Amino acid sequence: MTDFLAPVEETIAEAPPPQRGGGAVRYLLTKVGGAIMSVLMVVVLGFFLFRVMPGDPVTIMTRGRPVSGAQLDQLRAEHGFDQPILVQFWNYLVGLLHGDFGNSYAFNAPAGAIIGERLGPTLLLSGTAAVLAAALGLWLGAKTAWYRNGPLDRASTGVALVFWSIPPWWLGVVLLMIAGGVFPTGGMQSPDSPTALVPHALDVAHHMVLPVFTLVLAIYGQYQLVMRASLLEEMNSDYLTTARAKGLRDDMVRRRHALPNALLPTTTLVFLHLGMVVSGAITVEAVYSWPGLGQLTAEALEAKDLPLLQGIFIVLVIAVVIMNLVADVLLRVLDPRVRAS
Amino acid sequence: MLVRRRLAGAVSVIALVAVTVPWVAGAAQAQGEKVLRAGITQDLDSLNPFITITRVGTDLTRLTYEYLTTYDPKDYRPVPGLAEKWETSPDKLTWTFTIRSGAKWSDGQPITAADPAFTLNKMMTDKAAATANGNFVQGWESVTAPDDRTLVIRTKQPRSTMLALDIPIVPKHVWEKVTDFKAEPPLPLVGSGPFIVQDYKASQFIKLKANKDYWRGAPKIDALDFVYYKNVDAEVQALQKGDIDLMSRLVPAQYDALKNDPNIKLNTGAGRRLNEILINPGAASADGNPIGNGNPALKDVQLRKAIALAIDSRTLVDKVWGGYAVEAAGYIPPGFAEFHWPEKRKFDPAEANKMLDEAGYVRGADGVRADKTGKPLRLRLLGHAGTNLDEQGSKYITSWLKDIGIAVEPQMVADQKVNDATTAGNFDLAFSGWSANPDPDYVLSLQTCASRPNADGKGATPDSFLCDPEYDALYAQQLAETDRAKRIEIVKKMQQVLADRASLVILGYDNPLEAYRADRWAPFTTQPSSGGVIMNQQGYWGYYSATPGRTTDADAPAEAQGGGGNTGLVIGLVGGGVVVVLAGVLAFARLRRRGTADERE
Amino acid sequence: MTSPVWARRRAAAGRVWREFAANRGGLVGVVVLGLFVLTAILAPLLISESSLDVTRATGQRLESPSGDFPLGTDENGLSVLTLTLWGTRLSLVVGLAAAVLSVLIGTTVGILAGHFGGWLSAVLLRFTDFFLIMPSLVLAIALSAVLEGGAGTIILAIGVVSWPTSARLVRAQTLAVEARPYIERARALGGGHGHVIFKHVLPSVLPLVFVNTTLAVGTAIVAESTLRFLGLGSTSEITWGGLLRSASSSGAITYGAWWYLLPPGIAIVLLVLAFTLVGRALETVLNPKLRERR
Amino acid sequence: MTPVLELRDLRVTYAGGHEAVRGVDLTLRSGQTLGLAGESGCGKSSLAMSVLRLLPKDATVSGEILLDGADTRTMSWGRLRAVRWASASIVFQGAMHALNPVRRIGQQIAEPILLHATSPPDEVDARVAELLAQVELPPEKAQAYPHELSGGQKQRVMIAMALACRPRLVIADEPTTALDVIVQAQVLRLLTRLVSEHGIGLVMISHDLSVLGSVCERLAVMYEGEIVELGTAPTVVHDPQHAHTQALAAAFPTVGDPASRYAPATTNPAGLPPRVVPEAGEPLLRTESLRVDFRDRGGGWTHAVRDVNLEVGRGEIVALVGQSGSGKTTLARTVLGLQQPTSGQVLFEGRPLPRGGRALRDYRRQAQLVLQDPSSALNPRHSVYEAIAEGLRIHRMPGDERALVAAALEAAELRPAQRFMPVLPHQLSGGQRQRVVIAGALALRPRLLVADEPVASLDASVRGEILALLLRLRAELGLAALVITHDLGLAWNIADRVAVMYRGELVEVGDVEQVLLEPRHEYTRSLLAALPEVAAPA
Repeated sequence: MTDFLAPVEETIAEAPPPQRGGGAVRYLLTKVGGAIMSVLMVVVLGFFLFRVMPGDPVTIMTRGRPVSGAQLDQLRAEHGFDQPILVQFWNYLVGLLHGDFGNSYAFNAPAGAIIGERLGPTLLLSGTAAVLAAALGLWLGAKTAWYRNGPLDRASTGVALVFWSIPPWWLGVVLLMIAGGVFPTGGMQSPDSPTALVPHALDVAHHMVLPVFTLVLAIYGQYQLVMRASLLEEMNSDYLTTARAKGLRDDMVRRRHALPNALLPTTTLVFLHLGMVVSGAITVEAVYSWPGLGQLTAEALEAKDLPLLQGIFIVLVIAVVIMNLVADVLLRVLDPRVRAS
Repeated sequence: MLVRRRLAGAVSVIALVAVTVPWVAGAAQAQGEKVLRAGITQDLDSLNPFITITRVGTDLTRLTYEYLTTYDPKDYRPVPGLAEKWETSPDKLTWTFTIRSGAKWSDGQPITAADPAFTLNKMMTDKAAATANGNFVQGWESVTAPDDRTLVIRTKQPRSTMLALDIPIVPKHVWEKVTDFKAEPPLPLVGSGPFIVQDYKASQFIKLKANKDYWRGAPKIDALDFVYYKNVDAEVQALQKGDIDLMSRLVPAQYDALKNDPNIKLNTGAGRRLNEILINPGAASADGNPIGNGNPALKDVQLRKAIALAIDSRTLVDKVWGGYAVEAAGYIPPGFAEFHWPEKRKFDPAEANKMLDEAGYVRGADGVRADKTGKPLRLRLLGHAGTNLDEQGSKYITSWLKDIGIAVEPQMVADQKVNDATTAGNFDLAFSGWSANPDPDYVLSLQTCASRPNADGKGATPDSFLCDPEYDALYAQQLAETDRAKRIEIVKKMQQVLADRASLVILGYDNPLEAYRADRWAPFTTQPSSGGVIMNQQGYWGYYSATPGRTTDADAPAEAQGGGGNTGLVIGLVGGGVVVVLAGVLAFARLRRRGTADERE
Repeated sequence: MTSPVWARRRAAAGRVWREFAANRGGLVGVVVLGLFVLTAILAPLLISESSLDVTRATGQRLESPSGDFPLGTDENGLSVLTLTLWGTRLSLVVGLAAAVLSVLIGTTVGILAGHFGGWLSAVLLRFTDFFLIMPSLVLAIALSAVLEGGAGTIILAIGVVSWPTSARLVRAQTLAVEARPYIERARALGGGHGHVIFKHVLPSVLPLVFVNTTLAVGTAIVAESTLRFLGLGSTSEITWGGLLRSASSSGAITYGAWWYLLPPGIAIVLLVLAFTLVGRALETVLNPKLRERR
Repeated sequence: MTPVLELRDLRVTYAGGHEAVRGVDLTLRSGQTLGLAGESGCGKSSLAMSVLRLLPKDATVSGEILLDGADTRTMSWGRLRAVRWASASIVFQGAMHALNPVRRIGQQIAEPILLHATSPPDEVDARVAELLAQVELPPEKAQAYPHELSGGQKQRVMIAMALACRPRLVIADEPTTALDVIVQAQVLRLLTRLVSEHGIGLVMISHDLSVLGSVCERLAVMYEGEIVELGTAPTVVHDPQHAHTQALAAAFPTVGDPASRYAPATTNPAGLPPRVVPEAGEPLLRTESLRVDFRDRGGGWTHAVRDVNLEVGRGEIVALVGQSGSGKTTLARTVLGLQQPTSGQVLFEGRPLPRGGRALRDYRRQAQLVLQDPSSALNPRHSVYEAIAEGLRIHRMPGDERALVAAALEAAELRPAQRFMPVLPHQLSGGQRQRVVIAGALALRPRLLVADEPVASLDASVRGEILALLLRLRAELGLAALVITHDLGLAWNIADRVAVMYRGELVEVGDVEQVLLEPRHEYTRSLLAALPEVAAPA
């Protein structure tokens, strides 16, 4: 009889014992596989989508220049436009496999190199803005949820909603109008920026003030609202009652129990969003002449610079995909429940 | 608490940076270097003089490389550059240039006739080297340098453009080692012009250093920086703040707003860009086959002329360009006064109506005339979405043409779509425009039969699809005419013919609007001397003339405009709002905290 | 049969309204929204065509506010107030149409992916994920370059680009509903896919869809203004985004013409805020999980 | 000696004016155990939470709550925090949610120890291990996260945590609800042992009188916020005085008591139907070597149902018993065609079950499902009328829809039918909802009802009514039923035959009397042994 009493819990436990090692690898492989698939689809879509766009790249390339028909034909042959589209696609794929995005039409350089050059400033701008916005948003979100429906909540949530409703570029333009006299209005550094590290960093920081401020205001609201919602969700949880019953102080209950749980979905969202911030900064980069990918995208679209457009498209998607992966892995590291499933 | 402290830390770091940095940045400038900083908006495609075709790129090659001849700052006449003098053989096929002696490359090597001979021969033999300026050497027989000071060019036909060769001459000793003429050259460049490109950061800045050995004499400043601004308003603010010294491409409202700034000197000149409406006269490919879907009624020159008569350039100049443009006349813009045909285009809707009545276009019940096949005259008007002239101008044109019984449907589409449609002849009316050069050859060639595309609508840059024997004959004549005065006469005649064929309607010529820091710089040399520009010249005169000092501005318009001054109001409004909101939040937070600090669950 | 059902529906609507009205933010949102809709409807009565025609403009370029022009004039001498009021029409239409299009696609994909498992769901999910990671702005710009210019294109571009979020939301809700025992009961009663989807899933997803649409309108209006700023669409269409673009391209910033730059922007913020407030209030009313919390 | 806990005229009122607790007086001395019984909503949880002032903000508490003589109601927050857990701790209902999902078990147990400094910091780990050992868990479990534990293990952790600061009082709020019979027995045994070993005062709350009776010395029965009966456990269970206590006591029959055989507790005037002997002959439903396998997330296979041969005769009620995870719900779903078998087949009236299409739909008219939780088995947006008409519409049943719905409601004893038709599910009580579900099934005039735990989520007093209804329907309509349950008392109440399922297999099938009174399989015996027992009155 005891035969059945003792082992029964172990054998028919509701939660099967987690398999740690194998599960993690499989999980990661699935995620990476999905990501690779998405990138492949983007490669295909990017190639054909931009080719459907109007405009003959060769005429755009030579617009306003005295060129003869023969010259145009030669350019066309040089860029391979005279070949069937599938051949062009094949060549493009072969190039990509060798890490070659092709040569930009508008800039006399490999598309990959140009994108690489612009990636740094974009990461600097959107990274700084995202970190600041996340810090501000999470902090305010936690505050407002804890004191929900209080005056702080009402005021701060209201402000967040207002900023969330503002088109970022308009905010940028208005800020430019207000504070353009105090801070640099464009670029990432002065042309005579000091070469020593610290003064140079200060110069760059000075140039970053307005664009970062704009981006932070544009995105922190969302973080705040999500953090508030997820903390409110956690605050209904029974384990908080347990924690209070144990005699924990209010702020300890919040810090030790409610916040870590509420942070899980929010952190994931922040990372998921981070990939988007890069492409979302296009307009802010345009307002503040920031030499980043966003501006490059606008220029490439204008010039119908196919290799550049395809390259940017892939890079932006890879940025999002990587951030998604990071978010997945992070959630797995932070949340033991995800680890088990 | 911890989070709050950290946040406070971040805020104070930002504040610190914001406060300290202006001095840090200022320190660099205070080292005594005299630098002219010019704002630019267009990106640079390449620093390779054989490749670059953008405005910025060609400006840089003009600054870095002296050409054989250049254009006079006063009136665009060809004047000596590397070539100090030249002569033509009686058959006008052989040109002999004498190369200046004593001029040196920026690396100290002497400049000899071997350099232009190398450059020009390279362009005739290497396809890559012909990318940007290959059209200049087309139809040439040979280029030789019999000695260090003599350059001989033989052409197959007489050419009137031999003194307008916009070809950067590169140092042979540097470029003869180059195998790939498409590659970017290493920095700093080796050049012969007044400023040499030293450093370049895409979309950020281009730095040039003054060439102390420049043969005309060293520039009066040490360096010239071009700084990128994608946003012109940000650029204007940078000018007002003193981050840059010089800028162009202002829009009228900005120009007006700057009138109030005592530190800023404004400059405008006669337009060098022609803006037109193309009227599809029955587009055809180069071999004469009709292409496109233009309205066949427009083949009637009377109808086209009536349309031209119904468009009021004066109003467009006043309303769309805010007065900063020149009223429509000849095809060559007034900025190039020599070739400009100054007879103003007429605006006379009554006359247009009369012409149409006489030509048999009968008005229908809805006021729209019928064409000769009885169909109502409905025309598409293609414009560039987002371009102010096209967007606003189309509204005026629609209403003017309505007055003469023609229904117009404006279609504003992406630039590239306009290009595609106009190249393939798929339009009735379309906005178009060209920036002209001191030598009118290129813009004139756009209206010849030869500029029409091949059968599939590709392979050329057609403009209005005019194919007129008289015009083409005149075109060939001016190309072969080396006597400048005679050539001018022919070009003016051609403009008359163009006006008469009415395959295009000139709308006007927008003026370049520029501004610079009057408190730091003496007046710049403009090209042409009266009503000319500082930036975007056909030459380097503006930058070369930069002299630190002060522009005493006796004739500065002192009238207070409605603009500028309101910035304060905005700052007050918006800033005030922000402060109130922040204060409110803080106050609430404090109140709340004090009230519930202890007994809180 | 019908009368008690209708009575019940009326009662339910009344309950929703009472709970909604208890939310002050939502109430403010509804009032603001109402004002905007009223403006949009009445605009043709208040404003004559000619006051929008640049060829008949009476003012000077960028006149500051005065008695004739309470909010000054634009670069063509037209009244900014008139333009802003008139812009309500198209801005509202573009926002609504784009949001409806986006939510429509999203709901269809979401329900299909949630209800049917297997390969259909896998394919739809991959498709959704794919669209989710696309740089939407770049995609929208490319799309609007391919299609004809104009508001229709912008609606299409926003709608086609922004549906994946609602698809995921609807799918999650569909899965939640399908996990309920009453679905099992419906299937045990003999109900097929159509029965389960239309009698059970769709009705319980609809409130969410409604809330989502309300919130999506705000996003769509902001997206519209961004596309306009990047030069898409025609300036002959008067929308707030278009006005802001004209303002920034005509040098209003340097001119200090706040009367041109601020009103359309503030209108966007107010309208988006109104939609957001209404959406959030509806969410608390229609989503029982949130209702308990507040 | 001061009592550990003394309640004097305790009242709890919620913001809406609802009085959850209305003047309760209780005294508990050190080492005493008290059971607090009552149905949902009787105020027993509010009472428990009020002791440590853990009620939501909108609750007002009056009276005195003396914990070791000090009134927690008037303590400062600081003093209260010191008292919490150190003097009195709580074992919460639903250990699943009462543990923080992202912190390790060990940390959560150690937290109050560190906070109240009841053990020196360097001995905390040892203390945690000791506590785990006390609840019969290996010390490695300190590294585990809550989701890695089974329900019973989590409840053990909760108990270990409750003992962490050596409190003088433990309040256990439904500590075994949602646990299986066998696990419940284990946890109860553990609790009883620890309380007596450490001399702790215990207040245990449950809706199940027999559970309380098996652990506690005294029982208090709560009804509508008041204590209606208080006495020693055997007296209250075996000789209840108050009507409500009687209903509670009757709801959980003693297996083997002939008085409750075919006689669930009911106050329905219709009374109990006469006994019916099921028809012999070809069974209505038969499964042949039925197997159902599922693929795990890990890639392996779970054999939910293995080689099951089960018969349900015409008009017969068969109880399928087993603990959760034994595969009984999967079996039910397969019988209804909601789940495809891996191998074997289901025969209805001798014909294999159709796999899809019209034929399956027609089959589903004949076999109907009644689910465990009636509140979620009804679409909250559909009125009673719509819920019942749903099946009629799917099968396009001939006849007047309204009349058919009315008839089904009458059959499920929802009278008058007209009054219930426009009502929405949430306006009904749990029992009424279950009747609506049954009515919805009856409307299609089925031959077989498959009822999955039909009364598990219902209050004790309603339980008997629903079971009586099933018996009456069998008698009046000849309806056969397959009732899935973990509750042996239910089988004793209504079933003709019982089938015991263990790990996907039927280990014992036979007549109720035979299986429950003379179990042959060891598993059946352990199930019976796990039933809580209350000592006979002295």
